[in-house]
Amino acid sequence: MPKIVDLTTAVGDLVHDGATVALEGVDHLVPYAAAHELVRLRRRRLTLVRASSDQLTDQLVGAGCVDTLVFSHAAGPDGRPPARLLDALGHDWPAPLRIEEHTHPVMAARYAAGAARVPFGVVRDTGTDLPHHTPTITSIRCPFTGSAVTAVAALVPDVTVVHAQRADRDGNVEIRGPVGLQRDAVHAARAALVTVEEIVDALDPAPGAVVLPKAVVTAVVAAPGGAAPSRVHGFYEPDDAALRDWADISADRRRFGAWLDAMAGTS
Amino acid sequence: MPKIVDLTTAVGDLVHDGATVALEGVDHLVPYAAAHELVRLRRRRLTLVRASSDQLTDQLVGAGCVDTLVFSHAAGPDGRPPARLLDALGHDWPAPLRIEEHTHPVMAARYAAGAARVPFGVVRDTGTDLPHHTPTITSIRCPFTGSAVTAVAALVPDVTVVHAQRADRDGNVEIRGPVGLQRDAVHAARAALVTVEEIVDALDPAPGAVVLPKAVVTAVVAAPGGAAPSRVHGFYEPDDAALRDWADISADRRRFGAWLDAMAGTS
Amino acid sequence: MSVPTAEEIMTFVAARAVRDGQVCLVGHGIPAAAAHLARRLHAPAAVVVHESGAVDVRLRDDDPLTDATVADRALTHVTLGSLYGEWLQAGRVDLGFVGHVPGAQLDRYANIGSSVVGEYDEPTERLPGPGAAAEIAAWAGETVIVVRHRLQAFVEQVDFVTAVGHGTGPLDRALLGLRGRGPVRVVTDLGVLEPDPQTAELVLTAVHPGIDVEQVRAETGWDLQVAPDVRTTPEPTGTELAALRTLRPASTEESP
Amino acid sequence: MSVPTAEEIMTFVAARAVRDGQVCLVGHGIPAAAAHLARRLHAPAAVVVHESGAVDVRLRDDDPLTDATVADRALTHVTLGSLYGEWLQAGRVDLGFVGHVPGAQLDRYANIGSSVVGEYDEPTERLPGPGAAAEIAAWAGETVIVVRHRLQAFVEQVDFVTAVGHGTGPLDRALLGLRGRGPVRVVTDLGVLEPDPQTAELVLTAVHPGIDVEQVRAETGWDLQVAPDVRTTPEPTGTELAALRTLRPASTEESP
Repeated sequence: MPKIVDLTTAVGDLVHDGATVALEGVDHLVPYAAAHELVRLRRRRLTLVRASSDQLTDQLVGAGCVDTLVFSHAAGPDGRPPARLLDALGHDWPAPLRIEEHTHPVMAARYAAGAARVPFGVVRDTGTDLPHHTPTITSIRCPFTGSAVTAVAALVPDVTVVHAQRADRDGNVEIRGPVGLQRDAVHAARAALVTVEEIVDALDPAPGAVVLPKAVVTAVVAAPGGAAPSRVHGFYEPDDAALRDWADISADRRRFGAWLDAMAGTS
Repeated sequence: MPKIVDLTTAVGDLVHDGATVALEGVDHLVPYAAAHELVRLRRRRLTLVRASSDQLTDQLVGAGCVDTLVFSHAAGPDGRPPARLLDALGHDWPAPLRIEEHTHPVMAARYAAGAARVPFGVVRDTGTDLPHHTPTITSIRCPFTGSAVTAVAALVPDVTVVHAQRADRDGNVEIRGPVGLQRDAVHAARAALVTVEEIVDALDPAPGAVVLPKAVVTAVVAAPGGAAPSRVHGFYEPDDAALRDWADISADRRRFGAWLDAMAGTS
Repeated sequence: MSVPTAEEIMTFVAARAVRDGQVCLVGHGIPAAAAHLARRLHAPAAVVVHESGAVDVRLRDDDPLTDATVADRALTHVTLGSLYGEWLQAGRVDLGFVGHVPGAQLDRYANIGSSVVGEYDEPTERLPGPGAAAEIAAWAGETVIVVRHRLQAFVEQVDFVTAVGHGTGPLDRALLGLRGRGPVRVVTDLGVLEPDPQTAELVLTAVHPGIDVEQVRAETGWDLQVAPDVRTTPEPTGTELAALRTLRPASTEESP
Repeated sequence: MSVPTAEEIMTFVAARAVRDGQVCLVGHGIPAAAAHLARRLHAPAAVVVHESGAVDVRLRDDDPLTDATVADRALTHVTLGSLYGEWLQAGRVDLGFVGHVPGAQLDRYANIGSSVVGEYDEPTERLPGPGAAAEIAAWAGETVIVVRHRLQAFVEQVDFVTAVGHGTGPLDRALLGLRGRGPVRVVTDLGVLEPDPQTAELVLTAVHPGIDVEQVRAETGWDLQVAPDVRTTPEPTGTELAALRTLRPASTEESP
């Protein structure tokens, strides 16, 4: 596959039914365009990994794409879990949803272990009840000190999808501003799809920018505006009204159905 | 202690006899000025951590500062272990030297575990014979997959010493060019001493530069030329002749003694 | 200038918890506003680290607090792996904030339940989940919790421990191997609670202007102890309020 | 133009091992020169990653190979933790080079002993140690070893296994859980050795110009097998030599 492709080709070729797909980005660089392509292509039985699960997660869950959600926080702008997610959890609509709940730092440690291709990573035990309910985290002993620590299973997505400001024609990618979990999620994955605001002849990275070399990027898609309604540092600010309005669409199965029909019609 | 101090104060206050001291930097940003201050202050019984052990290690070992060396490669410009190191290992001169030998990646993993304050880190087993001879590395089982992996003990130096291009007056530090193990070694340490080429009012980091925030830096010392004869990207190139000439000084206890007397006389 | 909102009072009280020079880890909303307000008022050398990975954010005097200004004024950005590992877990955060989570429970020992109400597998209410609250409460030098004071939320004992505050008493943090002092202050829209030094139980130490102690008791699901010297939160001065409103011109639109 | 030195011949032979598009991990000396020479001659899309952490270094046509040009022409720099974890151990390096270590041993199964000669605790010779050789040999897709061919170094079996090549035969890498093909080529100042596909034992497949097979046998400490179609290394053309000497104008000063 050439590095620079269109969105339908990239999502279609890289994300198969049943795959483990990470879509990362919190408030900034949220890969909405790629997520909507998953909806249009009717991907099913995905394990969706999204630490900060927001409207994007809500849309994929409501559309029936997801059977397992791996997350560490799930909330819309009002601070509450979004309605499609609650409907799936509470009423199996449109399908039952299994969850795997971690903390943000555990998600980061799972990606880091995946990125280094070791089977697990180590964090310190905080006393939270979460490990009693999640099979990918457990207590072990340090072989040197004998102290108890928490082992977390490596997370290796089949595909990680992120959005970035720009890529060059070889497929090297630049992320400016907060980089979140995206760098580690890309390194952890078997394949990485990056949508970008623009493709340029040569990168001219800003101080502090993170560069993802082409060797860790499978496909690049030019998708200007592809993170709206979230923000893209240096390109656009969040569309707060659109983010708030989602609550009304999500609150109602019928209104959500209309959104879904409209989404499918735009392919 | 104020952040910006003179070299004698910084080294004198931060590095005590018997301490574990990491001095990192390979070819680039090697903290020679700080190392020579350790010699002048006659520090003793140090555990010296220096992954790529070169002339700097040779000087500290020859001067009798070190009783344990933690390293992953030890060679001068000719590719062979330097003479003062061999004299200590082979003839206990000027004192016996204990070694702890790892690979570069294991050193990096030990620093990373130290930086996160977990008691150990995990790497994959390469089949090397080294773990049979070193107590800080051992084999364990992954609690999820049952596979054998290698656990490496966290490395938390009492002090890490590095050299950098510049700091601002608050003690934030910028490293340009290759950053090696320095960033992780600073984060891993209980205290960090950074010598710099210059102190400026405000940093203006280059793209790709690494910034060490003041919160991870204990003391900054203005030491222009403080990494010579190694190189400092953007400031000076290596002094190849001086690096080669070291072999002649090191080869002979008497010549080394003269070097040591001259060094002590410059305090 | 109009009178301060409840959210603004909470922001001032939270800001007063910031001491000069501290490394503060903040998320969106009141915690971020409190830390930056503290830098403008009494703690100019506080190092503000955002949960986005923006390290040492120094807003200029006329900067509003937005994602864009935070990103632009950061000394550097780090990955979340570095933020949580090398900063928070490593003990480099002096003061961590845990922000308000709608529906979350807080109990008399300042433990937080933000995953579920009820049984984990059959919850009566599904909540947003932990974020980094467990690690902030575990590893920061001290923690300030910002939360709306409602009877439903202030429970005798959380149904599910998402984040350990003081466990079941004063020895638990040490037994669990946790670092620092844990929650030292709970800032609500009614007042301030602090753990009793002997028992670690939360005690009411201040009420906000216009609130009386009985109102606070009525919204607390355990037999709330009241400090003998319970204070009334001082009103912000006009200068203080102006400083906050430069930071958060639109804050009155949002719920605390 | 003067005739190529032994080091230059080794550099050309090592460069020919680089295929276009491969991610190559290189250290100082012949490996770095070989990878950048390959980019100029036949593999312009090779991604050269230096052990300093400089990723995707694209020297310009008239750049010499120096630490300064490598740093300036890197797409980005990564920490060594990232380089060894996320690149090498994670399997993102297609071709790794192990450079010459004076005094180090290499055995008939391409295992490397660069820590000691003799017993570990009472060595007859202390060598420099591993660097990253163990991980390069374990995790790169394939490995090229560059080494001077001397009887003392080419031993039946290494005294100490610093880095596993093919262990004790063709199944060992899989049994140990190692990735990739391991050492596929050993480039010496006398010729080229490659593992037999059946036995994994190193076999002489080429001799350099002016070297005969008996010279190579005389410097090899085991009964060296010679490929039936043993070749003579082609001399570099004038253009090739000019390209190398632009990269390494001073290379004749250094020992291979």
